[in-house]
Amino acid sequence: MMLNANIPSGPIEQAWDKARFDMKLVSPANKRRHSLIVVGSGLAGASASASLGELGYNVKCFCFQDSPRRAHSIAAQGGINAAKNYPNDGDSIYRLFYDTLKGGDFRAREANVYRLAQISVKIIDQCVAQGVPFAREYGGLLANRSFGGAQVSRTFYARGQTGQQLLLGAYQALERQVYAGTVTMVPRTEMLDLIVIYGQARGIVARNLVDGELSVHIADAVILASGGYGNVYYLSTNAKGSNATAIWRAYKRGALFANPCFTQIHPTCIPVSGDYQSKLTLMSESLRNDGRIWVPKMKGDRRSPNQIPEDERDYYLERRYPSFGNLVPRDVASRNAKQVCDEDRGVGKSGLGVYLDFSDAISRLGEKIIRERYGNLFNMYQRITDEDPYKGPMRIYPAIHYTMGGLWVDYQLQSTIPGLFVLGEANFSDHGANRLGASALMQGLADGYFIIPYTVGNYLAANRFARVDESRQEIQNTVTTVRETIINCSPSEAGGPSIRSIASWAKLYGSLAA
Amino acid sequence: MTRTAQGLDTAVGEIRALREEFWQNVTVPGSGDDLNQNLEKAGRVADFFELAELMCIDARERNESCGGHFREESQTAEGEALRDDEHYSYVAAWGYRGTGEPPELTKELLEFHNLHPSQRSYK
Amino acid sequence: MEFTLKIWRQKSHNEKGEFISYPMDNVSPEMSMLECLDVLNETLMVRGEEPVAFDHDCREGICGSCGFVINGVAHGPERATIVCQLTMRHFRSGEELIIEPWRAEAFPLIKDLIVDRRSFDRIIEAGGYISVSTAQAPDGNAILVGKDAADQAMDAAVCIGCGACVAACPNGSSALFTGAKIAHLGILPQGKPERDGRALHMVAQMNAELFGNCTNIGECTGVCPKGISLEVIAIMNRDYLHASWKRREALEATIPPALERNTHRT
Amino acid sequence: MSATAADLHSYRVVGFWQSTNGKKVVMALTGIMMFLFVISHLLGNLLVFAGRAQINAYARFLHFDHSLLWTVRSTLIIAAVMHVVVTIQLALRNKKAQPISYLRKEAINSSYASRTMYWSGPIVLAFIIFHLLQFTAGYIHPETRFIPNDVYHNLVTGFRVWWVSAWYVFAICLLGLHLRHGLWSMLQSVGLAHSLRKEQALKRVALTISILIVFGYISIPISILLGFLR
Repeated sequence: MMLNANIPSGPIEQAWDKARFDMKLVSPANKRRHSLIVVGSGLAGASASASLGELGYNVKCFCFQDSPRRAHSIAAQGGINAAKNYPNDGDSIYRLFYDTLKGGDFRAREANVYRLAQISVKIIDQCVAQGVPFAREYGGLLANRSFGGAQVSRTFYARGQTGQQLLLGAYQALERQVYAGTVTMVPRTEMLDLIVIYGQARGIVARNLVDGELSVHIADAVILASGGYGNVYYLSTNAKGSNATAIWRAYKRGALFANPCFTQIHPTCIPVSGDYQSKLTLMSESLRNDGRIWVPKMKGDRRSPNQIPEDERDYYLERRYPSFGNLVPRDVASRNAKQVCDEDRGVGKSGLGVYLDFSDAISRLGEKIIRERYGNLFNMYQRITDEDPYKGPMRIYPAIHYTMGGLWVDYQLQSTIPGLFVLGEANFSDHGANRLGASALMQGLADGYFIIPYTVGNYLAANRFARVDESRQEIQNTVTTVRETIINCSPSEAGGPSIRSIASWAKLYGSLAA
Repeated sequence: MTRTAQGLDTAVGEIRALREEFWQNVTVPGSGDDLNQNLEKAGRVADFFELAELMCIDARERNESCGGHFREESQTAEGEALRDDEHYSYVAAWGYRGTGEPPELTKELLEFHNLHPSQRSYK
Repeated sequence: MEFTLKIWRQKSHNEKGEFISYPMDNVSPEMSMLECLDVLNETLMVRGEEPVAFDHDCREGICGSCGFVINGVAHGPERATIVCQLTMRHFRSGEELIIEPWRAEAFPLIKDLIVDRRSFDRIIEAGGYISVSTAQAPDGNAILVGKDAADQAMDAAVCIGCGACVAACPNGSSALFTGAKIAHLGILPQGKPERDGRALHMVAQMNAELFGNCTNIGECTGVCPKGISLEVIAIMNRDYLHASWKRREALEATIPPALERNTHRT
Repeated sequence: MSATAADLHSYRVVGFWQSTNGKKVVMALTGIMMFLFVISHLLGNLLVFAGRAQINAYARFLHFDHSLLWTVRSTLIIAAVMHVVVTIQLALRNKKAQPISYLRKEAINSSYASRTMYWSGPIVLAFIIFHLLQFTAGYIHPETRFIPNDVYHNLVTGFRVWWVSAWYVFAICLLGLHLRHGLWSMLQSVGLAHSLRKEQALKRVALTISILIVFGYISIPISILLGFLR
């Protein structure tokens, strides 16, 4: 089988313009005759639903939570990149393109990454207009900070809650379309299978999580924006509900799954404290701007950090990477943390942790400035661990955070099943083998606001859609498969209490996958 | 955070065994006709079992270190990640061939016309 | 640590509920309240009993899914803390913890500790946005926003929509939630053009739902995990008064009327 | 499960009066009117310390034009009635909005005054009716004779009865409690801008005014009981 990514020929700078020019258009009057299904309501799903609704399509958006505003995009802290070059430090679309591709270790498609960098500029404008309260300078202009090893300041942020504010912006745009009647929101409903008819994705089978009812939803195209599969490790920074069911069932219906082994480990998480622990809490990478990472030089040193004299501490990142020091990319920082812990130099009760020390920064800048910069993160750390990070170092350990792999899509974000489009973390498209900080939000919104509205139109205009009757054999077979899977889990079939709870199963394979 | 061929092979076997044990023993209290959070979880866990296997197969196949994927067999003398552009500059796209069947690999070769792949270094 | 969890159990909206006590020992002080419920659910499952249903998702205090009343206080005794980040060390060992769902007519109960908060979505739907469609936006720096305004808007925008304000209010009022969105958008220059219509609409929707009225007592801000202040309610009232005062026929004509919806599940 | 938006559009504008926010504005405005009366009534009453002639002259002054007097009186009566009507309407709505009470409920941030508005209000109302019957109409004037146009006499003899004074002091204290929350709350209901710091300051101002009013009013019966005024 040959995979055709459908990348337009010619110079990369004009690829996206060319692609858009070559696309077929759906006339305004015909748009409302087309129905679309969007699965997921995070940055990608909500922005796609809103934009498609604005264009006049009939959109049904599904989420398993009680409200689209709960999607896990909300937890992103740090910021969103855009090649605006507002600080005049030499940033450009080309530089963002270069940084993203290089940061991903050259395992992503050039054309996709270039388009992402191009669109990044418009995303900020869109979000500002929606009322996202980005941080501002005193003069009223947008503020920027640097992030994740980039040498330019191109990250826009809203305190430590950028993801929340961007998601609320998209959610508000979505609710505006719900009011206008173009989008129907279907909350507390989970997609359990994809309906494929004559090789085209034509709908989904979904389960209402409140009353358990299975329902069939037919549409002209299906858009998956259901996020990544980080919970495959059980303990991750993903939300408890984040799951891969939508993309996995689509995979089983014939969509190809690309680069599943590309997962990202985030170096600054709060370490595990016991077996009961249900998830890992991430702390923004920005902490590494002022914190110094170290472990004791001696193996098995269990003294409290303040008792370890300066010359018995190993600032291993500064030692091994003199030019980047504590700011090496996520994968390098994570791997080194694991290495020192394997050498039995880890800290904390479990020995799985390294120190992130702010004492130098506090004595240099004063506690007030540190409090201004990281106050909310320090509070969060204290709330969870009951330790005061102003007095002693924090303990951190890497944790799975993001998955670069996902369903394979072409330049139009269409999977190998015609009519099945995949957006955001659910696809594999833009980050290669490693994602730069503050790029995930950018990709989700680029896909949802600025790519899918065009590419779906092209697909709808170029194809014919026969009326589909729910009683068709393919649909009934799909529903039966779903029902059987559910029955297999029910006590009436197997009988007797489970010897292991679902969570413990999850923990078991989680430890294996790691 | 680091992977070895041998470790991945073992993991695939263990995941398969665990998945079988799961399907033989899984039971969820309550019914499927009302709100049942464990039933939701059970379905998701079942999918993760299969996905975990595919992840290991993909990691086993990609015999290089790149980005978040670090294979101990492929590292520099200083213990840094070593990419293999000659053999692995592609997207590995896996296709489903049925339960228990090994998935089918299709490659999309990556071409770089504008940037030349270089090794990352943070020394 | 040891606890007795006295939890509200109710199979569905239409069935009667009751409190059931579950003794728990070996609770680690590091556990979060939700992890404590996880552990309880594991033991219930091993016994073949149905676990306690509760909404939760991100478990880092931002998605707003989780929340219940512990010993009479929404989200428990710690200020500015949501139950997923409330660790058990804040309780005394041996204590009885009474765990109840949010109780309000506008939040019909679904099961155990889960309630339906879609009335919040409908309030946002009625006008909690700035009407800008994709690709219509001017350059980000074309609109100057003073740092004070940006900070003040952010203070209101941090609302996570958990519903604790409604649950803690003896009147079941959603004034803090609605006020937070009206304040967030109204303070920013981008939101000014629609300020009147937004206030009229969102207030109308809030009143069409089964929420009570605000008596300005401040229980809501006391339990708000994000510390949103009563000021947002004053802003809502001012905007509403202003819009009602200058409401002319032309304005009325441009404003689509408020939705009145069946607030119970359909 | 979620019905489509279209079939649920049923057009009904919730007007100013129907909205809870509008009613709160009515409550605040009528509250302000009554508050102004409370202040002016206090200032007038304090003339009792200036002597019999002064306060009686003041009383005559108030009666110089009956139509004006009744305009003011009816405005106040309407204000009081509206204040009570919106309170009852809102209270009924609140009961519906929060029909199931918690097994255990703690108040963590609200003042005692704010939680007792539903009690302090009706008691003060009952007191006002009694007070009007005693000092304005003269229907109830225990133990002595009511002399129209001799306010000083009526006051002094009225408050010499210990339980009249006690009831008065008690009701005035409740009025103070009511105003302590009401004064701040009316600013909030009409949307006066404030930051958290200003909120604290406004609450302190409300408390100070309430205390001054309480002391001002109860100084009269206490002075009478202690024999300073006779």
